[in-house]
Amino acid sequence: MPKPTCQDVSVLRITPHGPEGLSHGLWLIELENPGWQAVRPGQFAMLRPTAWGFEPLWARPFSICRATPERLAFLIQAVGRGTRLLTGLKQGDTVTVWGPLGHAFNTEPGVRTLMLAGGVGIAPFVEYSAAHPTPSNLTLLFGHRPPLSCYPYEDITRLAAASAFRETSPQDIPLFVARIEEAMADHAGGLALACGPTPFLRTVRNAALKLGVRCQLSLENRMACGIGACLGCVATDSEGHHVQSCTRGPVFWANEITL
Amino acid sequence: MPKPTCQDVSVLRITPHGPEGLSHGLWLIELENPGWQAVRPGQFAMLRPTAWGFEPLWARPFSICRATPERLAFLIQAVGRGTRLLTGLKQGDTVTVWGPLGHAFNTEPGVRTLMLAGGVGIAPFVEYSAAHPTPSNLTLLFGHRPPLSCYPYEDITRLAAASAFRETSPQDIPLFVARIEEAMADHAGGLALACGPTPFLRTVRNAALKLGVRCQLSLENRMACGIGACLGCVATDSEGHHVQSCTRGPVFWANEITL
Amino acid sequence: MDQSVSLAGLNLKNPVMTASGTFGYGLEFTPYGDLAALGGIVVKGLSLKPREGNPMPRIAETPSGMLNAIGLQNCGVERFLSDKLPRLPWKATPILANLYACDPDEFGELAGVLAAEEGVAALEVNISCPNVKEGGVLFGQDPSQAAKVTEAVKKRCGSKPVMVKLSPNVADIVGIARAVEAAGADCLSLINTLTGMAVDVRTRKPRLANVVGGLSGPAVKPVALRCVWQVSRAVNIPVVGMGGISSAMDVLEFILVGAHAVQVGTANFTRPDFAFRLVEELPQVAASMGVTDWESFRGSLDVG
Amino acid sequence: MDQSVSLAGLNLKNPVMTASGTFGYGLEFTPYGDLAALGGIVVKGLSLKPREGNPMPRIAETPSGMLNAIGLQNCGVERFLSDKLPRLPWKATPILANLYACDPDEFGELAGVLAAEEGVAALEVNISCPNVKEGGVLFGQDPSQAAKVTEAVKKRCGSKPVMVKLSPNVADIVGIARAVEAAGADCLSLINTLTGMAVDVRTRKPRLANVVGGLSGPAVKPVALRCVWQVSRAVNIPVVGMGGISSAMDVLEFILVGAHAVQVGTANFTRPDFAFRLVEELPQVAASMGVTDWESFRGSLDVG
Ligand SMILES: Cc1cc2nc3c(=O)[nH]c(=O)nc-3n(C[C@H](O)[C@H](O)[C@H](O)COP(=O)(O)OP(=O)(O)OC[C@H]3O[C@@H](n4cnc5c(N)ncnc54)[C@H](O)[C@@H]3O)c2cc1C
Ligand SMILES: Cc1cc2nc3c(=O)[nH]c(=O)nc-3n(C[C@H](O)[C@H](O)[C@H](O)COP(=O)(O)OP(=O)(O)OC[C@H]3O[C@@H](n4cnc5c(N)ncnc54)[C@H](O)[C@@H]3O)c2cc1C
Ligand SMILES: Cc1cc2nc3c(=O)[nH]c(=O)nc-3n(C[C@H](O)[C@H](O)[C@H](O)COP(=O)(O)O)c2cc1C
Ligand SMILES: Cc1cc2nc3c(=O)[nH]c(=O)nc-3n(C[C@H](O)[C@H](O)[C@H](O)COP(=O)(O)O)c2cc1C
Ligand code: FES
Ligand code: FES
Repeated sequence: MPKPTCQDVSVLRITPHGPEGLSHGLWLIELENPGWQAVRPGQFAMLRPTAWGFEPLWARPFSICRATPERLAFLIQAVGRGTRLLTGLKQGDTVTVWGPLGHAFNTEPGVRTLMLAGGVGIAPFVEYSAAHPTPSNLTLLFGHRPPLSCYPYEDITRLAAASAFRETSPQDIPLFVARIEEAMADHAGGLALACGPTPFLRTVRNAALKLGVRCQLSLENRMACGIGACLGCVATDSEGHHVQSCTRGPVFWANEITL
Repeated sequence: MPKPTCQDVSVLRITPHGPEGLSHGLWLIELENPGWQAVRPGQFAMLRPTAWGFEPLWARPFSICRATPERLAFLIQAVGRGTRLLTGLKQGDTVTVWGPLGHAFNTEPGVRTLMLAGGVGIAPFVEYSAAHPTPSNLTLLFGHRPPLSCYPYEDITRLAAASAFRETSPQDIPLFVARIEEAMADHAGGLALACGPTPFLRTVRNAALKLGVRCQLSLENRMACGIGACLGCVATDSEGHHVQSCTRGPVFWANEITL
Repeated sequence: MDQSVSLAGLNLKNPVMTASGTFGYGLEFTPYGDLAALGGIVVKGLSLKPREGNPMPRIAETPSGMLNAIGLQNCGVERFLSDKLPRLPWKATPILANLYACDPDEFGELAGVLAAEEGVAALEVNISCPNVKEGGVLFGQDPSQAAKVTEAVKKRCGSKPVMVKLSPNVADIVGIARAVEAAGADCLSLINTLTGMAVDVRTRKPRLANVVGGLSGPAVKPVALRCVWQVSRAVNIPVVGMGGISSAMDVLEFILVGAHAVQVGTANFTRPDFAFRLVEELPQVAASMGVTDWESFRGSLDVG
Repeated sequence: MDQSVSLAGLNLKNPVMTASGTFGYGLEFTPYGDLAALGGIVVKGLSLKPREGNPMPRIAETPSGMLNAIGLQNCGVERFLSDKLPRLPWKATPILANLYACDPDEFGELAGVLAAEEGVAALEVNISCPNVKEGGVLFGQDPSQAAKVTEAVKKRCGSKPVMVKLSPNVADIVGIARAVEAAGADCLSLINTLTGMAVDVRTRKPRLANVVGGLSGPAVKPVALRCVWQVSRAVNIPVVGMGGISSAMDVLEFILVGAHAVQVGTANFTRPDFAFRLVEELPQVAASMGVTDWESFRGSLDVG
C-alpha cells in the first residue's frame, strides 16, 4: 500500500450537486490530486481548509468519491458547522488534505456484489463501480431523502444495475428495510457492502447476520486525527476490544464489530 | 447628541487606497450608513464582520473617515489579524457596526486650526475638513511612510492648506519633529488637533505644552467594547484618574491626560 | 412558554442576566436595548472607596477568549448609589450589586450599605477576582475564608438575597460551594475567570501590566459547564451559571446541566446589543429544542 | 543558532517534543515526517496491563479546543516494548514513556519495567489524568500523594530521568510542583488538560460518555502559560511547557516564560505533519524575534 501524504492543494471546482443540490446542501468538491496513485474505493481523506485558524480545530473525514490522476472528488452534505464552512469554499482556495486513509471495500471480481448506500453514503460506490473490473456483477440499492439528482446516482447506473428508494416519511422505513433484506437474500453467497448513517448500517448488519451474507460496513465515527493516534473514533470489535475505525476501518466485516 | 446604534450593514465597496495601497495594506472600506445622522469628525465606530464566530472575539475601532447619508467610509491599515480579516472582506459581506462613538475634535470656525496626522491618523481629518465651515482656516501637516497615494491626502488638499513629510528612515524623525514644532509655533493662539501613533502624539503633546498651544489628541488605545463598559481602554488624566478613552475620548485635551 | 424564573426570592422575567464587569453600570447599554427586558443586571464590582484599578494594558485577546486585569476599577459605592442606581430601571428589573472588599469586615460593611438601598435587589459577593493583590481569588480558594466572607455579608444584608460568586481556580469547587451554602448563601454564581497569562515575544513583555489576568469567553465554556454541573448537583440552593455564553443554545446548555439562570459576560463585547438579542431569541430556540418549562428542563441532563 | 536543549540529562535536537496521547505510539506519524527530526516523542500513556479505555463518544470539539475522555486506552507496557518501541528511532531521538497507574506501588513497578529498556530515554509520570475513575487527577491535586508517586517511581527508575506531569486543576500548582521536586523529580511537564464538559441540548446528553473530559488546544494556552511561568520561577528543575501550542511563536512564548522545552499536543490533530513543520519553522521564527540562544532567552520575560 503506498504511503499516505499530507498536503495543501487547491479547490479546482465546487458546485452544488444537480439543480436542487443547493437547497438540499449537497455539494461536489474537486481538489487537485496531491499525487495519490492508488486510491482504493472505500478509503477516505481528512479535509481542512488551510485558512481555518484553530477554530474549528479538527479536519473532517470524507469518502473519496472519485479519484483521477488530476483530481479528487468528494460528495459533501452540509450538516453542521464544519461542512457548512467547507461547502462555502471557493475555487482556488487552499485545503489541507491527508490520505488516502483506512481500509477499502473488498473487490471480488467474480462475486455478485450488492452496494447498499444511504444518503451521502453513496460517495465511495462511485469510485468502487468505476474501478471494478466486472461491474456487471454489481447492484446498487440506494436509499435517499433529497431528490436523486442531488447524488451521483447516474455515475453508477451507467455501469451497474441500480435501484433507488426515496424515503419521504418515517412510515417508509420498514419498506426500505424490506427492500434491503430482499436484496440481501438475493445475494446469499455473494458480497454486500454498505455505507450510510449508523441506524441504516445496523439494519444491514442484522440482515447480513440473519441471512448469512458476507458483508462489509463503512462506519461514520467522529474523528479527530484520521490516522489512529487520538483513539477518539473507536469501534468495539466482536471480542469487546476498542479498535480505531480510521485505521482498522472505516470498512469492517459486519461480524467483526458491534454497532 | 443623537444616540449611537448597533446594526448589521453591507460592505458597499472595498478597495486598496490608490495604486500602491494593496502592497502597503491600506484600504478604503465603504459601508451602508445605518442611519447615522450627525457624525462629528473625530468620532469612531466599532467594526466586526458578522461572520466572525467568536474568534477573533473583539470588534476593532476605526475613525470615521467620511460620512454621507448613504455611506460611511473607513481608511484601514492591515497591521494584524483583525485588520487583515477586515480588509479581506468582499462587497456584499455583512459587518456589525456600532457608533458613532466618543468625543469629536473641536470645530472652531474662526480659529486657525492645525491638523497633525501620522499615517492612518489622517482618516478623521478627511471628515473634519469636509465638515468645517471655514476650511481656509485649516492647515494639515501629514507624516507618512507608505506613498502619499495610499492615503486620502488629496481629499484634504482640495479644501485646506497641506504639506506632507515622508519618513523613510529613523533619521527622518527629528526632522519631522522640527516640522511639527514649527507648525505649532505658527499656530500659537490657534488650535492644534492630532491623530496618529502614540509616540507621535507624545511629540505633539510636548510641543503643545511647551509652546502653550491649545491642543487635542485622539488616542489609539486597545478597545474591547467601545462604549465605556469594559474599562480596558483607560487613559490616565492629569489627576491620575483612569478614564475610558472610548467614551471620555478618544479626543482629549493634551493637558488633561498623560501619555 | 413562560420565561420567568424565581431565584432565591427574586423574580426574573427570564433567566438571562448580564455579568459583573462586562456590562458597566448598565447605563452604557441604554442606547442598544431596553434594560428592563433583561432578566437582571449585575453591575461592575463595587468597593467601599473608589478604586483606580490596575495600570494599562489591562486586556488581551486570546483564542476564542480574552484576558482581563482591570483590577476592580470602580467609582465606589457612594457614587454608584447617588449617580448610577437612580438612573437604572430598578423597579422593572432586578439590579444586583457585585461586592468586592479586602476582608470579611469590609465585605460586611459594604453589604450593609448596599442592602439598605431599595434599588438593590440582591448582592453578589465576589470572592474570586484574580486581578487584585489583597484578598481577591484567595477568599474563593479556601472554604473557611469563603464561609467567613459569606457570614459577614449575610449578617448585614437584611432581607436581600446573597449570591456568592465562585472561582474555578480550585481543585474542588464543590467543597467551596458546600462551605458557602453552609455559611448561609442564598444562591451561587459561577464561574469567575480562570487565571491566565499572555506574552509578547517581540517585546518580551507580558500583554497585561498585571502579568496575570482572568480568562473568559467561549474558550472557558467547557470548564464552566463542568463546574455548574458539579455544583448544582451538590447543593440545595440555586446556581447561576456563566462562562463563555454566546448564544441562546449556550443558555440552554447551562440550564440543562442545572443552572436556574445565567449571566452573559464577554459576549457583551462582541456587540453591545448582544444580551438584548439573546433575550429575544431564547423563547424560540427553547421551543425548537422541545423545552416546555424551565422547571422540568433544568438539570435534566441524561447521564445514562 | 544551535537548536539543541539539554534537559535533565537528555539531549534534545530541538525543544519540540510531541505530547502524550496526541501522537499515538509515534509510528502512526511516520508517513508524514521524519520522527528523528523531533526533539523527543512522548508516547501514549502506558499501564501495566492493556486498557480498553472509556466508552464512546470520547471526543468533542469546543471553541478553539477539544475535550477528550479516552480513559487511557493502551496496549499495555508489554506489547509496547515488544511491538512498538523496537520500530521507533530511539537511537536518534529520545522516546519518553508516559506512565499511568492506580497507586504508588503500581507506578513503581511500571517504572521499573520501562526504565530497564535501553530504548526508553526517560519517564513521564502522569499524575493528572482527569479521565479515569481510580487515581488519575487526584494524585495531581494533593501534594503528598504527588510526592508519594514521585518517590515510588524514582526508586525504580535507575538512571533514567523522571519527569512528573502536573494538572492545572488545582488552586496552587506551585505547591504541587515543589512537593514533587522535593520528592526527587528531575523535571516537570505541564499542563495536562483542564476538566471540562460539553452537552447536546437536542439529545439532552453529555457529548462524552464519561460526562466530563479534559480540555486542550489553543483555548487553554493562557492558563498553560501562567502555570509554566509560576512553576518555572519556583523550582530549580527544568520545566517542559505545553497547552495549546499551535505555532512556532507559541513555542517561543513558553520558553520566554521559563520552559526548557515544550510538547505539542492537540495541534497534531490539525494536520499530521504539524510537529515536523513546526520543527522546521522554529529556527527562522526564533531568529526573526532576535533569539540568539535558548539559554539567554529562556525565562527572560520582562515583568517590569
Ligand atoms: C470515514 C468517513 C467518511 C465520510 N464520508 C462522508 C462523505 O463522503 N460525505 C459526507 O457528506 N460526509 C461524510 N462523512 C461524515 C462527515 O465527516 C460529517 O458529516 C462531518 O464530519 C460533520 O461535520 P460538521 O462540522 O459539519 O458537523 P457537526 O455535527 O457540527 O460536527 C460536530 C462534530 O462531530 C463530528 N461529526 C459529526 N457528525 C459526524 C459524522 N457523521 N461522522 C464523523 N464525524 C462527525 C465532526 O467532526 C465535528 O467535530 C464521513 C465520515 C467518516 C468517518
Ligand atoms: C479611536 C480609534 C480610532 C482608530 N482609527 C483607525 C483608523 O481609522 N484606521 C486604522 O487603520 N486604524 C485605526 N485605529 C487602530 C485600529 O483599531 C487597530 O489598528 C486595530 O484594532 C488593530 O487590530 P489587529 O487585530 O489588526 O491588530 P493586532 O495587533 O493583531 O491586534 C491585537 C489586539 O490589539 C488591539 N490593537 C492593536 N493595535 C491597536 C491600536 N493601535 N488601537 C487599538 N487597538 C489595537 C486589537 O484590538 C487586538 O485586539 C484606531 C484605533 C482607535 C482606538
Ligand atoms: C472585563 C471584565 C471585567 C470583569 N469584572 C468583574 C467584576 O468586577 N466582578 C466580578 O465578579 N466578575 C468580573 N468579571 C467576570 C465576569 O463577570 C464573568 O464571571 C466571567 O467573565 C465569565 O463569564 P464570560 O465568559 O461570559 O465572560 C469580569 C470579566 C471581564 C471580562
Ligand atoms: C486525545 C488526547 C489524549 C491524551 N492522552 C494523554 C495521556 O495518555 N497521558 C497524558 O499524560 N496526557 C494525555 N493528554 C494530554 C496532553 O498530553 C497534553 O497535556 C494536553 O492535551 C495539553 O496540550 P495541548 O493543548 O497541546 O493538547 C491527552 C490529550 C489529548 C487531547
Ligand atoms: S480519528 Fe484519531 S484514532 Fe481514529
Ligand atoms: S473600550 Fe471598553 S471601556 Fe473603552
